[in-house]
Amino acid sequence: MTDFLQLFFSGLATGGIYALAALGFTLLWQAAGTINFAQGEFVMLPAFMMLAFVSMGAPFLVSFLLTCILATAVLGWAFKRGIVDPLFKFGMMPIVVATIGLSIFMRNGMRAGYSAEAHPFPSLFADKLFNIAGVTITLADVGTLVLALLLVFATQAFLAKTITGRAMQAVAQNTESASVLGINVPRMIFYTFAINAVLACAAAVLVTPTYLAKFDMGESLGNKAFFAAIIGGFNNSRGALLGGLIVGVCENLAAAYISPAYKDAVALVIFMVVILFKPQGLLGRKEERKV
Amino acid sequence: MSQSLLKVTDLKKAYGAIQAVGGVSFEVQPGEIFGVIGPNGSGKTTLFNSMLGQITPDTGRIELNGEDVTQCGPLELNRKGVGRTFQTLQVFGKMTVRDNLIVAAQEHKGTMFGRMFAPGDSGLGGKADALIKRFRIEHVADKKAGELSYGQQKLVDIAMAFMSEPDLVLLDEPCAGVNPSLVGGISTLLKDLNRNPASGKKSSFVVIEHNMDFVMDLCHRIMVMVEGKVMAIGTPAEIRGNKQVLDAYLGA
Amino acid sequence: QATIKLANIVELSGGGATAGTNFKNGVELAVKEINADGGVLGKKFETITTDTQSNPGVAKGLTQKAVDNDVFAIFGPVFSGSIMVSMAESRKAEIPNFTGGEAASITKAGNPYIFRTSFTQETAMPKVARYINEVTKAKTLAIIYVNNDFGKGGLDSIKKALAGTDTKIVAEISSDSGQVDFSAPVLKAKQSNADALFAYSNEEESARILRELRKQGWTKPIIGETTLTGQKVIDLAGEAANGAIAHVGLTVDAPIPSIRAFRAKFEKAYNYVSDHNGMKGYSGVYALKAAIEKVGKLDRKAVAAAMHGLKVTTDKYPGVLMNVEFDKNGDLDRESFMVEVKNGKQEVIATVPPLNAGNVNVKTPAAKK
Amino acid sequence: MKKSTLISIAVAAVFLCATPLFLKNYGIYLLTTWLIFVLATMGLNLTVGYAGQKSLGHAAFFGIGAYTMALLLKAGFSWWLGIPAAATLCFAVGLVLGFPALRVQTIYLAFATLGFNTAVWLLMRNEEWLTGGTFGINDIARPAFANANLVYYYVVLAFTVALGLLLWGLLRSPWGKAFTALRDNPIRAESLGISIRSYTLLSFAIGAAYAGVAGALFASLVQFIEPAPFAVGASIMMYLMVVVGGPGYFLGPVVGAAVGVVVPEWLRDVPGVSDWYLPLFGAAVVFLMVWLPDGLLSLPDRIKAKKQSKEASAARAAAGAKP
Amino acid sequence: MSDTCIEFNDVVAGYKDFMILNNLSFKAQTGSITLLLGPNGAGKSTVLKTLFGLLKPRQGTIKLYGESVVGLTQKDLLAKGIAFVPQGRNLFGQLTVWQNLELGGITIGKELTHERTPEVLEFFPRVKQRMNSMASALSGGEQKQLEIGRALLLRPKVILIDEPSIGLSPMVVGDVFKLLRKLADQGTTVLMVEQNVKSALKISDEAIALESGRLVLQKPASELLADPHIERLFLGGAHAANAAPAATV
Ligand SMILES: Nc1ncnc2c1ncn2[C@@H]1O[C@H](COP(=O)(O)OP(=O)(O)OP(=O)(O)O)[C@@H](O)[C@H]1O
Ligand SMILES: Nc1ncnc2c1ncn2[C@@H]1O[C@H](COP(=O)(O)OP(=O)(O)OP(=O)(O)O)[C@@H](O)[C@H]1O
Ligand SMILES: CC(C)C[C@H](N)C(=O)O
Ligand SMILES: [Mg+2]
Ligand SMILES: [Mg+2]
Repeated sequence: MTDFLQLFFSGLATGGIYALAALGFTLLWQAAGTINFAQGEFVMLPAFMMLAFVSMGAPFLVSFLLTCILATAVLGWAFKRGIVDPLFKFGMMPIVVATIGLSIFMRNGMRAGYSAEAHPFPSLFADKLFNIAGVTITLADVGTLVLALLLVFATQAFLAKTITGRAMQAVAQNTESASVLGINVPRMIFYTFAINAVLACAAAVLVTPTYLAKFDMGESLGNKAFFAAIIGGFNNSRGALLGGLIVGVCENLAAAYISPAYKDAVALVIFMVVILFKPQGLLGRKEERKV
Repeated sequence: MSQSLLKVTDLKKAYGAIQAVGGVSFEVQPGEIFGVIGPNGSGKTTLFNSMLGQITPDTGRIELNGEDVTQCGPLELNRKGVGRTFQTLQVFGKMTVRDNLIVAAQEHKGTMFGRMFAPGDSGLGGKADALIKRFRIEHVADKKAGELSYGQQKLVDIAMAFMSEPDLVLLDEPCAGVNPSLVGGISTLLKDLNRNPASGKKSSFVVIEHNMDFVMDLCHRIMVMVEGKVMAIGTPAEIRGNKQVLDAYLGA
Repeated sequence: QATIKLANIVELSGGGATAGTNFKNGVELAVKEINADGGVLGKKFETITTDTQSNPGVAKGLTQKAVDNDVFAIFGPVFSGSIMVSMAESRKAEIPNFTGGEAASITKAGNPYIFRTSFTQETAMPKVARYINEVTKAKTLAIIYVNNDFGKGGLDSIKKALAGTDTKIVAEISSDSGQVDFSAPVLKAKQSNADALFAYSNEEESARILRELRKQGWTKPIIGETTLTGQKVIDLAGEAANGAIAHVGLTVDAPIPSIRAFRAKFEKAYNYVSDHNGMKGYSGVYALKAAIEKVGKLDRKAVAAAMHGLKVTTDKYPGVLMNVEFDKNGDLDRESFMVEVKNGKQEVIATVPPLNAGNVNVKTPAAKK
Repeated sequence: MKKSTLISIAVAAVFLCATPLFLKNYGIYLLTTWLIFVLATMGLNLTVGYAGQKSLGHAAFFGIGAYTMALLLKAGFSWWLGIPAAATLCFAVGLVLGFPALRVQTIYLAFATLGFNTAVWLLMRNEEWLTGGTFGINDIARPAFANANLVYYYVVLAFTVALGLLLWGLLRSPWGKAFTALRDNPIRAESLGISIRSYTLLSFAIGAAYAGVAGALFASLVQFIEPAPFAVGASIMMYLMVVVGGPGYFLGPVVGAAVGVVVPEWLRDVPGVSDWYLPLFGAAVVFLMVWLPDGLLSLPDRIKAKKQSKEASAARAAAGAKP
Repeated sequence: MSDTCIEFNDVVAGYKDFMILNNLSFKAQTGSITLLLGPNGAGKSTVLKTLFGLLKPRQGTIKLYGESVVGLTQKDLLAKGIAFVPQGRNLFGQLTVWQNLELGGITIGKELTHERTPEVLEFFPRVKQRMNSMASALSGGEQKQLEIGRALLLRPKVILIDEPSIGLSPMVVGDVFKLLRKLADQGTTVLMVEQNVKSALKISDEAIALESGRLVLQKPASELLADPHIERLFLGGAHAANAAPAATV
């Protein structure tokens, strides 16, 4: 039982990480109707930005704020101007492929231009272990989970409860109608990507101590996050959390009790089961009536 | 030999607390043009969708020529000779108008494997052109359907339903957004196909429409739906004279 | 021919990027030094670097390209899976090919043009096995390995080396390359109740394993191979690395003057500390230089022939870093080390003589830092 | 056929047949790889570009084809059996993979297929008794007469051209229209008697069969296979090739595969670039998409439209000038 | 009452590289209802889209109260008091009816939106019953009602409305027409496209007929209504000859 709990809690911590990465996907889907295949790299870049600021001697918090500003400019504004604006009206395929190209660019650019190494990353939380009834948990695990929770609910509330959040969703659903109502479409799109950039910074801070700052850290992160998001429901931010936790926990249990070699298949199996019964994901909204 | 072409019995469909269709029964005779009218939200479109397998009704039974087709999907119903149009525009936006019409009937020609390397227009080019001419969309015949005006798309949509010469066609607001002169054209077309087209087949129609001139002139019988229920079924004259219907739908 | 062309075919992207980049940097550093020193037989080396993307198919194509370019020798790929494929091309073209791959099978195919720059697992694992069996005296052993050709090859070799000893393997736990959460593997290791753990994975994963071991309160010996105690691992794992013991074929922390000099030069050139792959690339070039100078002319066939049985010593060629001997298969043999991480530093706790030196007694180190 | 079309075909034929004669081994290898990816992405173009099924699992079929060939050869069967066997097996598996597509679409489908790819990859990696696991399968043969790289190139060329023509015929038939209808508006398609189920499954199965043949040819080209080239990343690359080339353009894959296979190689050789060739490739893809969102092959259409509008405005100006 | 509100002068506009409006000029008076007529595909909707800045004119000027509005954003235009109800579906299907209304009022602020909502809902009782449904769950006519209501919320000075009668039941059409008349009498300018010509003419002041993007007729509505050959107008000159559709398919 202790073993089970140990696996369970470790899984929750990993799941929190997946959820954070997945949050960006659900945000972009709900508020811009796009998918960003470079989302993992969007976490990688701020991680290195922060490392740079920290190594220049800036305190942790200052580095984080500077990173957020820089990331909003690069991953928010520049991304929107350079890729989203020209491609928005062409549907999903071109944006998907452009972001695939972008991820190749960012990942390998970081490698060629800076380093192929993994770099340790300072943790927001003290290196502290708790032992509760035989289960060891680190402060970082708990902290990551709690912050992931907070960010998910904050994002969800913003989208659902504020008029700006709804205007952002409106843009994703029907751009022309949105502009007919006087919604400032470019600005809403910018908000979406700016928020996404800040979320990526937050994810970077929480995830990198475990994942390590490395040019390809986004690859595995992105992949799992996709499944987490889709299991939970792509059009719902809370879905990202639920999906992330489910994948994290089940993977861990499967690795211990079934076969570690097929651990990566766990997310897939859950996904298959979910689409069988609820194609729109566990918490996802049904697609709109078509006829 | 008075077997009805279409027989709907006690059809119900609810969305949560909303009883969109609340126990509708009616019959359509072979060769009949049957109108369905009623205020907005009275359940007409939902009735069509549940009859055609687009959504699953809660209860009820649908018979086509005496055969139970309640469980059939849109595909099977089409294969059994039922065509339809939708209330919202449903064309193939990236295909040309002519291709839209050809693809609308090609599956009724030959076998699937026979079609694999058959000529691209399945021999339907002439028929498509005739319909295009009839709806006066020749000048956009080679344009992508998605780039047409609303009314032009509506016409393409209607023309598609006729390409395979179905025995029964269900039309959901065919005249919405269509120029009055062509409304007359549609009316004539329906009458032609209904009476005795060249093929010798006699087609029947069920038409939802808010254009009263059109409905009253065209339909043999009309059903009025209100709040998901049948308020009246009768000839145009009867419906026009029905006080209840006047109050609920037609207005003074 | 004005220069001696070397193809550097390495993993610069994909899963092997870290290893490949280190290897490449090592090769380039050696080439720069040798050229600055007047080159070989009065000619300078020229390197052409290409990226295999960690993909064997690409590696094969690039080797063909190198052949088309008429290079004198080929360095890389580092990944065993890639060299297994690409060496068919260099063999066909009779071009000496130096690899960083450690899988035993590479040199077993009877290819006269393939040469190691490091131990094969079949050389290293017996040394590890002996340590586990004789020093740690573990009766039972759990193994966490990475599920790729590198990890599986190591697993096979250590199993072979332990067969017939009284150390029993009680758990073989596979993990993925790039895996982040090691709670399940570590838990399994704990459940197996083994006397010691053998951890065999790449650097980052090794660091994560060490951290998870600490988290779950593992107190028994943790033993590994080169990748377990590298400086990178220590940087990444922090405190959790302390106490880990590993057999190391090449380590920048070895108390050997030539290696210390290398470490400093490398760090100066690239701003970070080389791992063993950097040393492989670097020493490989010097081994080639030694062979060419032995033959005295630029003849690929002759050089390849001369490599077999070649002995290179650090007094003549400090660049080979340690005295080394190539056998008839292209494998190399030399001294190696047992190291332990203490206070965040690798410390050599024993020097292990070459396998074929006959005398296998573990000596205590002569010098300590 | 128009004269200009005939001339282009002749030029292409000469190019394809003559170019390898001027290339060394590596050039031939690259060209062969390109053809193999043309074949594989032609299949994907059917699934994605024509039928609109967002598949991110194509590399799995490529892999299944490759392993089928390798294992059959190891078991002593003829190379000529390997090709149809790979095609048939992939066709069957493709049919199965089509089933999720009947339930989910767009991104959901993309991830169902991506998951399928992961599953196949895991099998290839873990089931060592069959696939050799990460050690792979070495020394895969070619047909005896085609052992030379040049001859093998022509073998691959023959397959690519033959299967290309077959697909061309298929897409011009009513099937081609049905696939397009399926992509544009499945609901309307179904109400017109177009069997969504059959065409969806077929679009996957046929696409898969093409990938299977390509994979079988690939195994014999590299003569060694292991799971890595058939992982999810490869599927994503194939998807990229289709979209960059122009989804729904018959020749899109020819251009797309050139971008995905040849451009990185070319960038490597540009002096001063070598270290940066992958970032540059990524940037080039972004640039191409932003410039031509409908793919490279939409360029002629765009030029034509520009010309027409110029003529139209000239005509307007002329009309306006009249009193 | 007779100042010019909307003025098109020699406007050329179209899609991609294909011009639909060809040197179109016309005026609409303040506080009047101007009806745009013409066969399907004549360019009626294109006129409204160009006026509302969704298409850029290639040539010519568009003025509102004498000031050019070319190049203004929709937000600017809404601020000037113009509202647009396009043809077809224009709701956010995944948001609720109430949220759709709220977004309709995004330019006037939350308070005004809340204040004016009851009166709009009064006019469309069916919509009122469905406030918390997803907009995509509404019937076709209900959706159209919601769209019209959403625009009325703004109390615009100029309404551009594209075929309001599509999908509406006859009684509701009558009500909407009556309402438009009332608003016009109170000073609102209405530019309406309608195929439901006879009813629309009854409430209109002026009628403009387009054909292939060219103005073919501009007359007071009453004059047209009295015209015994009114039918011809529906067809457009080019088609007048073969007015009766071919007999067989
Ligand atoms: N997005 C588009 N791309 C290309 N052409 C278009 C597009 N939209 C409309 N058109 C063309 O412009 C012409 C005018 O279209 P418009 O929508 O203005 O017509 P309309 O008069 O409103 O017709 P309807 O009564 O059918 O609504 C049509 O011939 C149509 O084919
Ligand atoms: N998917 C759904 N979810 C919830 N309610 C629905 C759904 N579909 C339809 N309804 C409701 O059912 C009722 C009937 O709708 P239906 O579309 O059948 O009306 P209709 O008679 O076609 O109206 P109209 O003339 O406006 O097209 C409406 O009140 C509608 O809001
Ligand atoms: C760098 C190492 C992890 C790779 C290993 N040398 C191999 O044989 O594949
Ligand atoms: Mg309806
Ligand atoms: Mg219109």
